[in-house]
Amino acid sequence: MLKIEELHVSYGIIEALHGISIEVETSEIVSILGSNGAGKTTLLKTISGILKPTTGVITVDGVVINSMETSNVVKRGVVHVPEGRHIFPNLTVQDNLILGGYFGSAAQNNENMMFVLNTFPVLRQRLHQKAGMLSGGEQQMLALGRGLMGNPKMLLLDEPSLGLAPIVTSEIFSIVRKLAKEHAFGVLLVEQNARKALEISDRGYVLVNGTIELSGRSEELRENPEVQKLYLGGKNVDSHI
Amino acid sequence: MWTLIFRGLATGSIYSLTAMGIVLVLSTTNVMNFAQGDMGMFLAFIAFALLMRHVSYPIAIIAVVLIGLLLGALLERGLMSKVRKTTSHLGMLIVTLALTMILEGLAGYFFGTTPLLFPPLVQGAPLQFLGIILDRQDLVSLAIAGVVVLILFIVLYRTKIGIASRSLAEDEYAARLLGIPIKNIYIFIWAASFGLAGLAGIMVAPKLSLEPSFMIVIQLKAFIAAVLGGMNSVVGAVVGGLLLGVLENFVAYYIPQIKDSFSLILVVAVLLVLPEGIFGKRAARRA
Amino acid sequence: MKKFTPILLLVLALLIPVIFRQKPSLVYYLNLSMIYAISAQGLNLLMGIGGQISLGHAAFMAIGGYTSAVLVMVLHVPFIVALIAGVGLSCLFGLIIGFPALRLKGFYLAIATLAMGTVVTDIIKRIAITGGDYGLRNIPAPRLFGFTFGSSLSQFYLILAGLLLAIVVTRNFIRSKSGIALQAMRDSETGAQAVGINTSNYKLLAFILASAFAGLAGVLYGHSVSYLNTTNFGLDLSINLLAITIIGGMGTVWGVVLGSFLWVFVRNLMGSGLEMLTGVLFGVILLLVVLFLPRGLSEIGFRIAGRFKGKNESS
Amino acid sequence: MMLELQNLTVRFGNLVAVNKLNTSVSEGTIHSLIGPNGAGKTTVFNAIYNLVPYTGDILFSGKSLRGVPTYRLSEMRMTRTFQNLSLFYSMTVEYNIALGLHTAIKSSILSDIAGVNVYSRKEVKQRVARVAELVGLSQLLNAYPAFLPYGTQKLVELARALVNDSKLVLLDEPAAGLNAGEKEQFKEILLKVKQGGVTILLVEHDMGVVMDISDKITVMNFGNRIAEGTPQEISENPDVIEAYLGVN
Repeated sequence: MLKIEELHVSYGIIEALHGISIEVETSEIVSILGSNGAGKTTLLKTISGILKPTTGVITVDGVVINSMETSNVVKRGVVHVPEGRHIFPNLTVQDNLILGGYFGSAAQNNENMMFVLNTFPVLRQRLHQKAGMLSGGEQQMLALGRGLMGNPKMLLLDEPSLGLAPIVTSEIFSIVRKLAKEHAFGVLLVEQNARKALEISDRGYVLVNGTIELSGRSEELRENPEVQKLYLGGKNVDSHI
Repeated sequence: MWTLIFRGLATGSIYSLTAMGIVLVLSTTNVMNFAQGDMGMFLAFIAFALLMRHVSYPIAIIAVVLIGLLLGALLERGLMSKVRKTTSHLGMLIVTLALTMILEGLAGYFFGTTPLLFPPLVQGAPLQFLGIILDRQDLVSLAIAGVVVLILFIVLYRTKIGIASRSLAEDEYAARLLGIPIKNIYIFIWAASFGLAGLAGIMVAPKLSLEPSFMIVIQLKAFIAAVLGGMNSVVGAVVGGLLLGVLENFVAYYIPQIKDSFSLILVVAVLLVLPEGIFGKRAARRA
Repeated sequence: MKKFTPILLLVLALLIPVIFRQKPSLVYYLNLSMIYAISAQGLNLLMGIGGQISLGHAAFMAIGGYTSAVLVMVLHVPFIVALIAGVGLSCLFGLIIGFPALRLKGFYLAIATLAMGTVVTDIIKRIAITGGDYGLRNIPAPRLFGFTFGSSLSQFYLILAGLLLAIVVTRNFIRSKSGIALQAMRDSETGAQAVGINTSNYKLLAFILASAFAGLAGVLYGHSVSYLNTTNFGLDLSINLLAITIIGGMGTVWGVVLGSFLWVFVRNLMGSGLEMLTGVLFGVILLLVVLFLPRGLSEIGFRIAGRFKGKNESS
Repeated sequence: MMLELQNLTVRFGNLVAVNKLNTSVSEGTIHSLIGPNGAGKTTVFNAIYNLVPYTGDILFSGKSLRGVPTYRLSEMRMTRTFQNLSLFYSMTVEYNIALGLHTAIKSSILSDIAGVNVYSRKEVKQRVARVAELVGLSQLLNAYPAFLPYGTQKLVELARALVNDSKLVLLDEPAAGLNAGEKEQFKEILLKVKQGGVTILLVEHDMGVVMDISDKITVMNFGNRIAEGTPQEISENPDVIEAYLGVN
């Protein structure tokens, strides 16, 4: 469904991604692991059209999207929930959600709104409060809910566990998993919390300095000593590059 | 006493209209528009030209607002969108200063610098109501300002494009990620603020005389109103404008010696002591 | 060759009034240009080097001009004393107006300086001794060491000396420890603090220096034009000084001089009825410069000079 | 002790960004502060630099830093680098480094107006050359930092922090954005700097770098110190493993 081939992305003269190929199928959750500065966020920004690749192709259901404006990428059903949530703090929860469905018809948005509020009942109680007043976990739910308002076929999640207590992270992850399976959309999950990410995802890629270093089924990756090293920093992690 | 307050509100409503335009643009596009007043001045001259050709008042107002919307859209597409990409905040401020030079120059070239008498919106003796003296002109301008504020609020808080404008003010990156067509929103914002400027120009022109620099004072007062209101909220701008109008009237009445400098000293004090403005709120930022 | 360029320019400058002595109005405009160049040089230090903005710069010219004029006319102090007092008072107000700059940035600083500048001219207007709305007339010509600079021609040399002083000080200051510290702050305030630069002190210094130049320009203006009115030192002039600095090229010493000449001459030599279009023309040039020439018109000069140099070397 | 944090607490509204943190940095060591994003590491730096209000105390060479303005620290021989570079892009590498000596050179307003360029003095040039050699920038002194690779720019910032014979250097994510080769180089440089008697407090995400060069590591999560010890001890600590890998 989402297919990325040989993607190169540069900031000015510095290349951040050196030829990356990734696929995500419908109903599949795929995690991207890697340390800070490995290029994970760059990858997501490129998919959502914020950055333009130097070379490479990104397709969604066979349609090339890498030269599209972000608004057209969103219309194609690719929704990016950014790192740090980026909710609109001085807008109400309801207004935040409305903006998630900017392109939808009124009927469709009402339906989606019901769905989001049923999925995250906390948001219903706080519908008319300013989003900035929500707790970290609630804000993450709002960010997710806002993403869901856009009828995603493909959800790009950047660090959803950032700054959240483990129990809240678990709750959010289980909701994501359930949604992906029940509503048949793909999820590309970028996470520092490697173990958690590998628990809910089907497959994973390990990104090191802009290159895919390892990939495979999540169970395999979890057992892989390289992955352990990457996250607790054994000697010479970088030396084999 | 009540007369003072009423007059203050009438003057304040004009400050509010101009301040709203400034805040709308600043909070969404990060441009501090020093040309807001002069945009109104330019449109007031156009209104004057129309009225001289015996166009009726209501039609002239509508025409000017429409021209304002169009000019605003053109300004955004033709200039501001390009400036945004290439220059710093300082650069953008200078661009708006350049705009004031151009607008004042054009107005001066076409209409001359001799002050012109702008026909009043309504004629007739002031009304008396419960001992308050109500100037007809003031009443009309308050009413128009009230209607405009109401419309703007409905748009900003109840329509998608309005909510999207406010979201742009908070987090442009997030708005882009949601696929909101930012280009159109910018056009909407500049059009709206140019339209507001036109209305303010028409309200002010009958009170002062029409000349290329007649809106400078209002522009300054609008800045002060915006600062009082905290610079980031349109509500703050409205309240700030009204408050400033009333305060000024009281100061002019009781301590006339300092009436010219009062608001200027007030703004410096507010900037230094309460940089968030009197009603401003610190944005409820994520932890 | 390069070493002699300034000397060549200086000789040329000294000869100009002699060449144009048949046209006193031209010399008068040259004088005005130089006065605005001195003032704009201060803004250049403040904005181009210090990265601060001021929309009240013209007010300091008023402070310098009025102080000196009143001292000479009312208290009959010698011109040189009045000159020093004018510049000194201007510096003092520069210090005062500099304080908001410690807490305010960008647009907010612009509004604060705009407001303070307006208050200053407002106060000057309210003091009876300054002639209020009518302004001060018949300000005596500068008198130094027994010589009266009565004609535009003699004033030319006095103002030229002032301009040279401003240029030399600006050039020197840019290379000095303080100047470099200011440039560092402009590039990165956090970085500057990390290396131990007391950013508050340097910001104040920038404001004081800028006001000193404006004060000097104001003194020279008052005594050479012989008429002062606060309406000439309002927001309008502040914006125009800003435009001069940016059009000429912020951070470059000669660009500002170029900008001033351009402004004064275009404004005064455009035919009657077209004066208003000067504003339009300047506004458009300003827009073009901001969009395409970040170093101002002097950038064109640099490019030509660069090409010239390149040719010389290759031949 | 070079630096001591005593019950350091930083609050932003209701959020406790740093909670009663106690730790001390011994002279001549490389001490790392690690933890997941949002753990409060950079906030600790900001507290030391008096950029955020805090309770508790921070002692530098036994002296409390409470109320000491940011710009004074350089004079006291403490400097820092930034997560986002804070270089002076209008100046050459040489001047960027030389400005680290701002507090060491004296000038007066008169010498300023006379145009004395203090940074062209022989002594300054020598000190800049010495530190440039240490970090490997000798060939690039006349370059402008904007045209250098990111990793090299980070070295310029490091050189600027070192040039004034700092006793303590705070490095905020120095390895972020560096490629593998640059990281190796960076580790070597930091070890050389340490041999020169400079104490280093390091906030870093890259575990490879942290584990290889640290003498002591303090691990933070949600503002709390969850572990402290040698790299060996840390990598075996179950709390740390949970914070990083999220083991249930």
